[in-house]
Amino acid sequence: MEKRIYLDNAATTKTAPEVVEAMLPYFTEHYGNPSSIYGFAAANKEVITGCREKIAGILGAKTEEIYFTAGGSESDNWALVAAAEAYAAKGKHIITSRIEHHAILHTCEYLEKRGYEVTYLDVDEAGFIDLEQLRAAIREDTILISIMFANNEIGTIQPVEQIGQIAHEHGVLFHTDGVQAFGQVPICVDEMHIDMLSASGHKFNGPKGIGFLYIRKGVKIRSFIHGGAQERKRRAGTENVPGIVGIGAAAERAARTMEERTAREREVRDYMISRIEKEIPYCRLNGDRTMRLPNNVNFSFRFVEGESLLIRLDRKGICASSGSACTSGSLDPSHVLLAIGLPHEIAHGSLRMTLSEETTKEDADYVVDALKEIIQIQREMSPLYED
Amino acid sequence: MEKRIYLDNAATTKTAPEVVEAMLPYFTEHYGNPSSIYGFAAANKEVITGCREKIAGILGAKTEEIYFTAGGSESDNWALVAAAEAYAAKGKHIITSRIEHHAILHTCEYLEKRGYEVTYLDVDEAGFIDLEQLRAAIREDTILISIMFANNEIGTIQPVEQIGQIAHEHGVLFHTDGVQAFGQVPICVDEMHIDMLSASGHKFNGPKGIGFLYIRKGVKIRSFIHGGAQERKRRAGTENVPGIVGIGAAAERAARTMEERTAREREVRDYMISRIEKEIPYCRLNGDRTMRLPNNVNFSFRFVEGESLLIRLDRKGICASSGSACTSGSLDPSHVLLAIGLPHEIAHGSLRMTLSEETTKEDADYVVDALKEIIQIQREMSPLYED
Amino acid sequence: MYTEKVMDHFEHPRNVGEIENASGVGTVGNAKCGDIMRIYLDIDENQIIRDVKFKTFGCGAAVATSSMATELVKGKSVQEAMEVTNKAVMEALDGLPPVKVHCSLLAEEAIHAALWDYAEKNGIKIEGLEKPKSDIHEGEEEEEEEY
Amino acid sequence: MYTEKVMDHFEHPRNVGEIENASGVGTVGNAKCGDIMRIYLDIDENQIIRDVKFKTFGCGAAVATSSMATELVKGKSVQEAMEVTNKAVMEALDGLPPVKVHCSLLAEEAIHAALWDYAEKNGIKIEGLEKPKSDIHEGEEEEEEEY
Ligand SMILES: Cc1ncc(COP(=O)(O)O)c(C=O)c1O
Ligand SMILES: Cc1ncc(COP(=O)(O)O)c(C=O)c1O
Ligand code: FES
Ligand code: FES
Repeated sequence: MEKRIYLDNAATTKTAPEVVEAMLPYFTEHYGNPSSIYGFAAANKEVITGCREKIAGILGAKTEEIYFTAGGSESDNWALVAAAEAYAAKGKHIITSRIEHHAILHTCEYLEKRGYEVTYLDVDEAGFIDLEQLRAAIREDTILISIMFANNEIGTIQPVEQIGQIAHEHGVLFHTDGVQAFGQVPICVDEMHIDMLSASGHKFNGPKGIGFLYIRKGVKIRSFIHGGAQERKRRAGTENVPGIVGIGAAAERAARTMEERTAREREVRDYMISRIEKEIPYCRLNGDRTMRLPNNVNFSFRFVEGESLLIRLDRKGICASSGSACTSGSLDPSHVLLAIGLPHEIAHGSLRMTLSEETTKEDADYVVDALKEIIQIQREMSPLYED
Repeated sequence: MEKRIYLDNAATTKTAPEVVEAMLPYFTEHYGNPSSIYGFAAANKEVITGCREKIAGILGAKTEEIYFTAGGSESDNWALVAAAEAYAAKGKHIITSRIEHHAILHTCEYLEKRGYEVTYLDVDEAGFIDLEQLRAAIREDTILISIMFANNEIGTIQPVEQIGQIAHEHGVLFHTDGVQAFGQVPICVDEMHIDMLSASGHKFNGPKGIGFLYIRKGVKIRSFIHGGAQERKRRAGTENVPGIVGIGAAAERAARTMEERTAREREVRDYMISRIEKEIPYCRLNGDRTMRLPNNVNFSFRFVEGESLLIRLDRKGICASSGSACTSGSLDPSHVLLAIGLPHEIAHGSLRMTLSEETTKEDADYVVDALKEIIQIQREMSPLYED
Repeated sequence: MYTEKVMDHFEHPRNVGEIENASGVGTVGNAKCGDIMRIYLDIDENQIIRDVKFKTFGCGAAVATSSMATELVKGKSVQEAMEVTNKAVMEALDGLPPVKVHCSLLAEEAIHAALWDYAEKNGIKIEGLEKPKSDIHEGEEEEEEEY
Repeated sequence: MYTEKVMDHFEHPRNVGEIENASGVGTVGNAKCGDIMRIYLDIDENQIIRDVKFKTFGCGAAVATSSMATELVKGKSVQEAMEVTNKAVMEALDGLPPVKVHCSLLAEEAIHAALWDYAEKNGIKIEGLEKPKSDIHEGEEEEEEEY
C-alpha cells in the first residue's frame, strides 16, 4: 500500500473494526424491525435500549434522554428548530456564536427567515466567547443558548460549565454542539447544566449516518421528523439498528480508551506544534494552547494558499484539511478563522491536522519535514512573498 | 435454528449479503469524508455519484435529481415541509389521502399548525382515491399533491400516472411516497409526471438508515437539514458512504431481479389468498385483488384480535404484522383499515403478511394451516363469536 | 415484551368459557382499543365465588389478565374479590409493559361489572362497588410526548 | 477532481518567476477567493511575446491555469494572445470542475492586465482590450441552489 498518514480525524474517522464486527449481525440475521411484536424483531428493541444506556452512562444522563438521529447535522437542526417552535410562546430570541458549525449557523439563518432573532457572540483571538457578552445578550424573550462544546477547526474548548450556569440562572435552555467533543473530553450533562447535546457517530470511530441528541427530561421540544412512534414519538423512521449498535459500541470504546488515547494524542500534537513553530517561519498557531482538543493542530502560514498546500501534502500521502471539510465546496475563507481576527489572505493559508490514536511521532516528523519543503515551494511561487 | 418464516417484508427486509459485502470496505478502508480534497477521500465522491446514477437510471431520472436522506420518513418530511415553505407565496393548500403513512399524515398535521390547509382525500373500499374528487379538490392556492404510490398495509397501488397528469394539468407539484413501491413495481418519473418521490433502503434489501428523495430539476424546494454543502447544498451532513453504497447496490439488485422475483411472489401470494378464502370462514381480503403489491396479503378475520393472533403466530415461528409495524406503539386501529370502511372491531382483527422472494409454497401451506388452528382457538375464546 | 407469567396465562388461559345461569355476568369494552371482556361468576349463598369463567376478545395482555383475574377471585368472597384490583393482577403477572396497563383495568372492570350484575339481581349492596361505565378508559392514558 | 493535465501543470508549473524590466506586468486578484496572480511579459519590437513568467498565490487550478496560460501566449503576437481566453486555457487543461471555472478567468484577466500595462507604456492600442477591473469576479458565480 502507498504511504498514508491520515490527519483529518475531525472530518471523519475510520470505523473501528470491533464496531463493524458488532454491527454485522444486524444486517442479515437480526434484521427485524424493532417495532414489531414477534420476538425475533422485538429483541432489537432491547438492543437499542442497551446502546442508549451506554451513551447515557457516559454523559451522566438517563437512558430515555438519548434520542438517535442520522448524525450531527440532524441533531443540531432538531435541537434548534424544534426548541424554537416549542418555546415560541415564551420568546423568539436565540443566542449562539460566530464560530459554530454550519449546521448551527445555517439553521439560525433559516429561523431568522421565520421571524426569530439571533444574536451571534464574538470570540477572542483564541476562539473563546466572552461570558460577560453572553450575560448581557440574554433578554426576556431569550429561549435558547447554543454554543459548541469544542470547535471543529481550531479545537478551542469553550467554558461549557460556566455557559450552562449562566443559561440556567436566567432560565434559558442550553444546547451544545458536542460533535467534536464527545469521546475526546469528559462530559457530564448535569454538572455542566447542558439541556441538549448533539453528537455524531463517525467522529469517534463509529459509523456514518448515525448520531444522537441528548434531551434533558422536561425539555419540551417536539419532533423534527414526523411519522411513526419511534424514539418515544420524537423521531420517526425505522430505527437504523446496525447504526445504533455501531454508535453504542463506538461510544463505549471511546469512553474506555479516552484517557490513554488522548494523552498520546496530546503528546504528538504538542510535539508537532513545537517543531512547526520552531522550523517554519511566518506561521501562527490558531486556537488556544491548552483548552484545545487533544488531537487538533491548526496553523496559518503566510504567503501560502490552502488548497495548493493540501494537494501537495496529498501527493506525499498526507491527508489534511484547510478549514472545515464540510465547507470545502465553498470558496469563502473559513468563518471561524475570520472570527478569530485573521485577515482574509492568512485565513486562506491555514492547515488543519487532526490526529488519531494511530498517529506516531515518526508520522509527525515526516509531516513537518514535508510541510517545510512544500511551504518553501509555494512561497517562492507567491507574488506576495518577498524574501 | 428454530423455524422462522419471515412475512413482514413491508416492515423491513433482510439486507442482502451482496449488499453488505459492497458496504464493508467503506467502514474501515475507504472511510474518508467525500468532501475532502485528498484523493483517498475524494474518490468517495465519485462512488456516491455512481450510486446516484444507478438509482436515477432505474427511475428514468437525471443523476443530480437523486438526493440521499436517512430514510423514508425523512424523505417524506423533507418533501412536504420544504416544498410547503418554498411555495408558500403561491398558496398554502396541500392535498393528500387518508391512507398515507404517518410520515406524511403527521407532517401534514404539523403543517396545519403552521397555517397550511390540508385536504385528505377519501378512498374506496379497495383503497383507491377518486380521481374526480382529486380534480375537484384542486384550488388556486394548491401547491402540492402527495399521494402514496402503494399502500404499506393493504398493498393497493394508486393510478399514479393519472394523478400526476391531473397535478400537472393544474400546475401543481406531485409528490409520491414510493417507499413500498420502489423495487416492487416499475416506476418512471417522467411518464408518471412525478416531481418528487420518497424511498427507503431497508424496504428493498438495502440497509436501514438510508433513503432518497427524487426531486425533479426545477422544483424549488429548500433544504430540510441545514449545514454543510453536501447533496448540492440541499441536505447537510457528512455523507453516509457505506449506506449510500448499500442503497445503490440494493437498488440495482432490486431492479435486476424485479421481474422474476415479483412473479414468484405474486404466485405464492395468490395461492395463499385463495387457500385462506376457501378454508377460513369470516375472512375478508383487504385491498385490491390486482392493483396490489406483489408480496402483500392482508386479511381481516372476524372475532379475532390482531395482537393475540400475532403472538400465537410468533410461537409457531411466523413473523407477521397487524396494521403497520410503525404504529404498533399505538393502540388505535389502523387508520388505513378504517378509511376503507372496516368497522372498528374488524379492523382490529387484521393480519398483514408480506412475502419475500424466499417465501415458498410450502411456507404458505404451513402458515395457512397454523392460521386455521389459531383462529379457531381465538374465536372460541371470543365473547363476540357465537358459532 | 411480556413476562413469562403473562405468556403462560396467554398460551394456557385458565377458566375460559361460559357459565350457564351465572349469578352475575359482566361485559366491558375498552373504548381505546376496542377490546371486549366478559366474566361469568357463580356465587354461592355465602357470597363465595364458587366458579368463574371468561371470554375475551383482546390483546395478549387482555387474555392474560382475564385469566389471572379469574384465578385470583376464585374461591374468594365477593368482598375479597373487590380487592383484586388491576394492580394486584399485574403484580401477579410480574408486570405489564406501560402501554398495556389499561388492559389490566379491563379485567378489574369486568369483575366489577359481573359483581354489580350479581348485586342487582340479588338486591345486595357490595361495599365500594360502583355502577360500571361502559366506556371506561376514554382519554385516560397520557400522551408520552407530554412529560 | 482535477484532470491529469491540471495536476501536471500544478506540480510542474511552467514559467514560474519574474522578468526584470518587463514590457508589461499585470496583477489581478479574485475577490471571491482572495487569490492573486501576477504575469510578466517580455514583448519585442514586433509585438511578439518573447518571454512570460508568473507568480500565483492561489489554488491548484489557479496555478495550473497560470502555467498553461503562459505556455499558450509564449511566442504569440499580442493580438494572438488576446485569443487565449479562459475557455482556451480550460480546454488545453482538459477541463476544470465547475466550482473552479472562475480561477481560469483569473489567468485570462492577468494576461489582459499585463498587455494593458504594455500598451499604456508604449502608447499602443490593442484591439478588444479593455482596462482591467481590480475585482473581476464579484457576484458572478451562480448559486447552485437556484437552478
Ligand atoms: C409507505 C411508507 N412510507 C414511509 C415509511 C417510512 O420509512 P422509514 O421507516 O424507512 O423512515 C414507510 C415504512 O415504515 C412506509 O411503508
Ligand atoms: C462541530 C460540528 N457540528 C456538526 C457537524 C455535523 O456532523 P455530521 O456531518 O455528522 O452531520 C460536524 C461535522 O462535520 C462538526 O464538526
Ligand atoms: S390492547 Fe386492548 S385490551 Fe390490551
Ligand atoms: S479558488 Fe481562488 S483561484 Fe481558484
